[in-house]
Amino acid sequence: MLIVHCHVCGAEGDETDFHYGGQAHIARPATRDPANVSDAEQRDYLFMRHNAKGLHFERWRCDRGCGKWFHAARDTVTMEFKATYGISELPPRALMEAATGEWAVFFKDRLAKGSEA
Amino acid sequence: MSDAQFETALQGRETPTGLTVDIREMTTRGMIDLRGLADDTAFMAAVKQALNLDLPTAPRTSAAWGEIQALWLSTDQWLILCPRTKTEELLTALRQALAGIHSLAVDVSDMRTIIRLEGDQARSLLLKGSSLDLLSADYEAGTARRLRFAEIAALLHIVSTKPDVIDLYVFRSYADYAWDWLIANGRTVADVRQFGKQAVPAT
Amino acid sequence: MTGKPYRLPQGGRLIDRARKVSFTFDGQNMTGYHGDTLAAAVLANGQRVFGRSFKYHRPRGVVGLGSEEMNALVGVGEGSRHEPNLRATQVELYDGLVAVSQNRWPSLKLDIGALNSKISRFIPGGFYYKTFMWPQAFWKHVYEPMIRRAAGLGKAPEGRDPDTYEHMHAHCDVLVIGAGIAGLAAAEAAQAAGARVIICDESPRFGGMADLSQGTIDGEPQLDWVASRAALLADAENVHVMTRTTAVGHWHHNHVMLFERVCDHDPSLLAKGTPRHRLWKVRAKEVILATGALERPIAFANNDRPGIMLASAARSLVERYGVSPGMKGVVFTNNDDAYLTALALKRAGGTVAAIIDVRQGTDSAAARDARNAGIEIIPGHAIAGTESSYGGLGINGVKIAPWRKGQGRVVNESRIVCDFVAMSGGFNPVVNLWCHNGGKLTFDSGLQSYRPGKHHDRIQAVGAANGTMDLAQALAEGYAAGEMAVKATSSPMSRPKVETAQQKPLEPIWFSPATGKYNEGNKHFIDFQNDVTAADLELAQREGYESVEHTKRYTTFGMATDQGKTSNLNGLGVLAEATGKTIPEIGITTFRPPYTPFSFGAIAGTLTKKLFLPIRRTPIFRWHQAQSAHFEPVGQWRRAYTYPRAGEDKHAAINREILAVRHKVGLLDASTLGKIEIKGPDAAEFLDRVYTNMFSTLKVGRCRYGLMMNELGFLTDDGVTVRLADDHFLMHTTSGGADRIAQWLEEWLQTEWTQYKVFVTPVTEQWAQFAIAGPKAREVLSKLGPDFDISAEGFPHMAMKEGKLGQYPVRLYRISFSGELSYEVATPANFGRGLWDAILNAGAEFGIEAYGTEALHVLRAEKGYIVIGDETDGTVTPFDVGLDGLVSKKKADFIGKRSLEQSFLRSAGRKQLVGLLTEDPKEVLPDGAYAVRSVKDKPPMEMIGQVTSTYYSPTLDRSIAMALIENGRSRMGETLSFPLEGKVVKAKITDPVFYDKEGSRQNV
Amino acid sequence: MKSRYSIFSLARNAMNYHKDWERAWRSPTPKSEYDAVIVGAGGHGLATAYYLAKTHKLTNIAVVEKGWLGGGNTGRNTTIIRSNYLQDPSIAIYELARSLYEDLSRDLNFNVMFSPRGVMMLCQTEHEFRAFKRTAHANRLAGLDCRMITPEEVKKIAPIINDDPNCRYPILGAYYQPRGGTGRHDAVAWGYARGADSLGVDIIQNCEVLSIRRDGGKVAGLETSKGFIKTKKIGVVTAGNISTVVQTAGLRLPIESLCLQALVSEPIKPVLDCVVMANTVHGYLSQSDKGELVVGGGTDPYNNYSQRGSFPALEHTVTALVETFPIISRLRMLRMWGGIVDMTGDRSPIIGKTDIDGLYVNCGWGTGGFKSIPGSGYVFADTIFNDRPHPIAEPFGLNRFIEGRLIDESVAAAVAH
Repeated sequence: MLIVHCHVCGAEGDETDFHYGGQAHIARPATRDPANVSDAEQRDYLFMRHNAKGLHFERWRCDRGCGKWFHAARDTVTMEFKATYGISELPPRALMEAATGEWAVFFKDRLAKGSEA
Repeated sequence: MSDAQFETALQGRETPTGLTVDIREMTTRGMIDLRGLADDTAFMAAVKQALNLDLPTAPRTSAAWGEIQALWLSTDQWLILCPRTKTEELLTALRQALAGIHSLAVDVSDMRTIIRLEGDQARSLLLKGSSLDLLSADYEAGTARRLRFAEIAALLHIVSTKPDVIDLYVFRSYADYAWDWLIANGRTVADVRQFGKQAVPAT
Repeated sequence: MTGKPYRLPQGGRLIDRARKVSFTFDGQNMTGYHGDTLAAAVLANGQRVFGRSFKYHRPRGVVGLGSEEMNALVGVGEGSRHEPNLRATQVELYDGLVAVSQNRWPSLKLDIGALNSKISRFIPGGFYYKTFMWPQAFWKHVYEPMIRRAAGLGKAPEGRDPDTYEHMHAHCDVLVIGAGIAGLAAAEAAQAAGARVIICDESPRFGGMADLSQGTIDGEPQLDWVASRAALLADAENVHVMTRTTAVGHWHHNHVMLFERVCDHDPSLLAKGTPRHRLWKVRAKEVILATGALERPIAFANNDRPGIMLASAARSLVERYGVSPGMKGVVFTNNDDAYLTALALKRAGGTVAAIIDVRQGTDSAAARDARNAGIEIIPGHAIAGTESSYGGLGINGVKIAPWRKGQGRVVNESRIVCDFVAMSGGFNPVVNLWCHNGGKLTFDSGLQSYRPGKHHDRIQAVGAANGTMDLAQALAEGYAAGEMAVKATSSPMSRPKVETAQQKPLEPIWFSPATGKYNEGNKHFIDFQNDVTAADLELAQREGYESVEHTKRYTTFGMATDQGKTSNLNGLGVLAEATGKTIPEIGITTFRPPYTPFSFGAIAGTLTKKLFLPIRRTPIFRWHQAQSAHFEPVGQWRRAYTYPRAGEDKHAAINREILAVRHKVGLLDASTLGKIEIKGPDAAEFLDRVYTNMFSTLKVGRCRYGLMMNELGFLTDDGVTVRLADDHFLMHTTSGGADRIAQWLEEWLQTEWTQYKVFVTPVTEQWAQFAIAGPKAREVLSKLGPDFDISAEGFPHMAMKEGKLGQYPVRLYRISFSGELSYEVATPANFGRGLWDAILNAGAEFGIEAYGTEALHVLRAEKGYIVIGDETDGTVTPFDVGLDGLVSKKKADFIGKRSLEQSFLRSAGRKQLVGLLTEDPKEVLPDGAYAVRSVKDKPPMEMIGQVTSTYYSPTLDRSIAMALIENGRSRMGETLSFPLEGKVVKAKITDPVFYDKEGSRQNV
Repeated sequence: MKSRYSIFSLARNAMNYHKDWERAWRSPTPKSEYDAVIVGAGGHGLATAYYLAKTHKLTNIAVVEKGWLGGGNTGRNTTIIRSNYLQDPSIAIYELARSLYEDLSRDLNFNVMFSPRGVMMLCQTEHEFRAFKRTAHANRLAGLDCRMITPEEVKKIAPIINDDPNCRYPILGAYYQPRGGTGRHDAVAWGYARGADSLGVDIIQNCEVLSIRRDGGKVAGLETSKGFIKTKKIGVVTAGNISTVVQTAGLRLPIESLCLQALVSEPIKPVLDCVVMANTVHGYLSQSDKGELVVGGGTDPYNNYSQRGSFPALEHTVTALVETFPIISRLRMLRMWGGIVDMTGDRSPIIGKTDIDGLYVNCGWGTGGFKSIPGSGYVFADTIFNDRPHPIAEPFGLNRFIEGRLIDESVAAAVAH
């Protein structure tokens, strides 16, 4: 049983006090430009997931606490949480740099720009 | 037509005996669910004007002014407690004060059932169904937090300590379940005290 | 079969000879003493055989000391309190205990299954993969039932469990697992620093092996030091001490389960209602493993016979229980520790024929002590085999031969007469918990065993568990770990002074050959319980099952109830020798929880029977119960399904309820409907995003039915939403969707449309809500005394008002799910029952009747209204159910809109919602029946759609059904065939609205 | 061809104390080039190789495996075999697999202990009852031998079941597939391995794929820990770790890896002679030939490559089973473990071609992997050999995620009202 730390209210508790929300940083194409979403973009949004072995970026909700969503960086092999961060934020720079595989590709541009999630 | 008939969730349930703690249903409390933004000064000021108290902004804390209390539920949500008879009046005052301010105040007096646990063993009993570190210093008088309790969602409010008086809020539909759970787990034969002086183990 | 009594005239530290205890073993009355284990007491009564082995049914006796015991498994208790497969070495004796041996028929002495032993040559490891294949049907009907009957150890208990179990959560700074010397030192250091400490031990006592070991602490026997630490810890405010408590598993983030056996040693506690077992769910900031080490058996020919046991177990029998393992024994060892057993036996007046030590030379301190005690030492030798007595029920001698590492067989052997063997092949640190959550191991050549290496959790191992066998070092390690765990900043505690003897290094022995080719007829057991021999392991290697995991699974070595505690390393040693590899090169199988088996009852705790899962009750629940309603579960809710009256079956009741609504008036408890308050300047725009249809155009005080999809474009929920004010809405959801939809709305607001100023507050349970439906509904309401206008003009269809009905505060919605004139009335939940009764009273003169969910469903089906979850199943779009009109074409975006453009969701040939009328109006199609393109003599037949709802309509006095049929809407009037078992039902496709197509009845 | 296993060969070998048994499979060093390479020597991979060799006579092929064969989910499941699914494509592939299982021991000359002792899926709510009735109609018309049974029949087949009509979830009936059952999971991998090996397939264990080498739009071979292997056809069948493997070829898959846990009790004498699945409360129970009760439940919710689950998921399952089978409260849990399951967006597998020529994937079996092994291997071999999807594999192609042509078996669980 994981111990999860809520980024918003600071509550710490068992994973069962939280709700796992899947991969982080998935942009919804229809929000940006509903009239011009390609089939491939929609498929990627609905189904394609970074399935990182190791450092992974994901969403959690403080289910039995403040009810707020937040982001977390977790190792999917050791289960260690490396950081939590706001639901509208990018991870700490050091973690973006430490990311591998698809996540490294994903963060490459963002590291260059330092832009918002 | 005669007065409206009032029936709480646990009305008519047996009073349990042989428990390590006293439990009873609290039926005279009114509750208002209040939403607003803690960093909206207009909102905080309006609430202060209506309730005469500063809403607590530190997580899991509560504040009280006279018979009105405010429990922190989230960064933008509080549970206001008051005598049930004053709920409507208070709600009207709140809504008036909050007119034009982004907020939502709803009477939720009947949504939850409150079970009060009293006695030294209250925390031990709750620990049979909650993974919170209830014996730590974090859980002092005034602490309020939501939790997963047994198989249900609940809200815990530590009213006072030594001896412990703890209010457990559960959604009304789960009241019977929570009551049954407390009876099953609170039996004196299942009394467990964590830490403190204990019998010396055999060697 | 009871032989000579083995109880020594004196001695036995743990037994109270003044307190005799009566018990039975396989029906024989026996006596023991308070403080005995079942193993000790049965042996004291002269009974050596405890059970039969798993495969060959060989007679087996006690081998071990505690939870590592693999042979002496017994069933304890009777009937519903029978518990199989308990280790006799762990069962504490109590008056009236009933124990039975296992895996034998008809009796322990005469066991038919032992025939397997006679044919053992033909059934080596993995033999069943090579046979039993012909004829095919024989596997199921002949071979497998035979195998199943033979396998399986003990018998299951009967009936329901009369006892209770419970859980307890605990948090601590330091959890110390094991209360031997190292564990106690760690706990003392941590408690001295003020940390919250939990220390637990599997046995009923603290001290571990302190009473069986040599060396002193501060000049006193180790046990005195243990007693003083136990007292100190028990007295400390910041320490929780537990005995009879096994740490069964270590999970992510130092989550540790402790299994406490509360009543097993004293069942009289059960009668008082004490929980039998308690599961502690401990969250520790630091874990310190002080779990000690387990002794290894040695693989020599027929090393499984009763009377052959671990040296530490033999020592324990003598010193703790005053029981001799036999009349005359030999000690067989590769290390110094077993010498203590010889000395203990000698001290107790027993006869030690010899110490057989595989090591050369007799120059050690241990050897000197033995010689001084008059015990013969035979160095450089090993046991090559045993001589059985009583047909394998015991031994009457051992054969010994000079030991030379790596020799294939022995030629010259001599014989020593004895009736028991105390063996020691060295010690394995108990690293199970270290590995449960991914800790790495490192091989220690001194120990010839694995000990803890790296771990990503905050966990340390100390003492023997860490491979530290020296007393002084173990103690020092314990203190240091305790201090490190709490990051004690003050100067370290003063360490007690320890005196121990110097130990001579052990010499590994994994396999002791016999005369002749070792595997020709002789069995060198590695895994005693699963009857896996050294020959089996080598066979697996020869056949290509080279990975240690393959060997394990092919031979089942390490897979018995002891999970390889005593066999694992010996197996690796044998494999290493057989393949010429090192033990680390062989690899190691994964340790999984639990450390030792623990009860399912403890895992369930109090969550059984009515506490298993909560039942949600509406404010009217007790009334429904009083009416003997049939209930149906909807999520966790229990809803009234129908209310049969005396002499009425369910169908008659449902029909009566439906007709009451159609012709008079009915009352439904709809309190379970989800209710969510949504408020804020962007509330209307938000709802436009959430629903497929438009809500920003809804007028204040009016209701609108809305449809929701998920992002895949499939329907997930529906309901009526009311506009309470310009910026304020009240959304109704399905009962099952209430919590899910509220969370979902929050998610969109928090994570996607963060710019929206909207608050969402679920209020489902604040309200009791009822439908009052039927032509007389308005008259009933009127009688209740509304303080507002309820006339047809003043309160039209899809309007909403707040006010009072008599003394009851209400929200009243004029909405209909039955097609009749209908209202839904909501009142605060605590007034619910009062208002319910008031409505029934007021409606009595109009013939009001309560109706349940089934009547509700028939009523809506007559009107062709869909139910999410019946007409939809997570693959159905709004177009499929003909609700195109509710999918806005004006809105640029709403949830699911884009997915509706996916080719398959727009493709021709999708299933569409239609009505069905069977040719025979009395014939009700079954739920879920499929229509086929053409009927064939036998399957397969091509299916073109399925029934989603099907009822007998009392209103129309005929059956009706709704179905999703391929291109259904373009096939109106077509007759479809539904092949059922034994017949084909034909039905005509129609419009799904069966009753009052114009909708005139609800608009009166 | 290897010498055959039989009661006679067993007796013959016993005479020489089993010294002369042949290896079940060789331990070859990889050749520099193969006609096709299968990545992953689990049940699916080995079955694919076996059918490529046996049915399509393609024998210059290899199976590469980073660990030991059968060491992934093939050896970590609850061994249930059934085909009573709802959707047509699922019925087709699982029934193909089940029917191949029936004759698999003789086909492979290796006893995989397929035991058609029956699988019953309990109906514990009205909604579940209706949903299974629909499945029953669909399965009957598809030609499956399945039926609804009454609570009395349930009790007769599984006498230890809690038949208290007043319990939390009373048994309303069950959906029963008499020809479903269990198999010996390891034996399936070993049997296919031995079968493939004897047809000439190289099974190369302890050989990790480091990357898939591409030559433009085609595959060129595999970089492995044992060197480069040239090949024009690669079938990736690696369950939990598939994302990592195909990513090296620049391919993304709609897959997430989760932990699915299972456990066994201590062995007891026979008490249950069928497989019972209780979907409402998430617990599956059967009894192995050794006497252990084998228990499965749901997955832990979050991505997990550790093969170690959390306690609550199991606690939930065990609690449900204690309620459903009251005798087990006094039995003990012997061992629990986790496997990494690869879950797709619709919880159905992916079998087929990819955008890269010569790269084929077979994955996403989630919790349905073991029961599908023979069918999956059969159609995947056909797909690879013919470079086009086998008709049964076709609905499981990757394009379904673009078209919205999902195969969602969880639909029966959609609850509302």
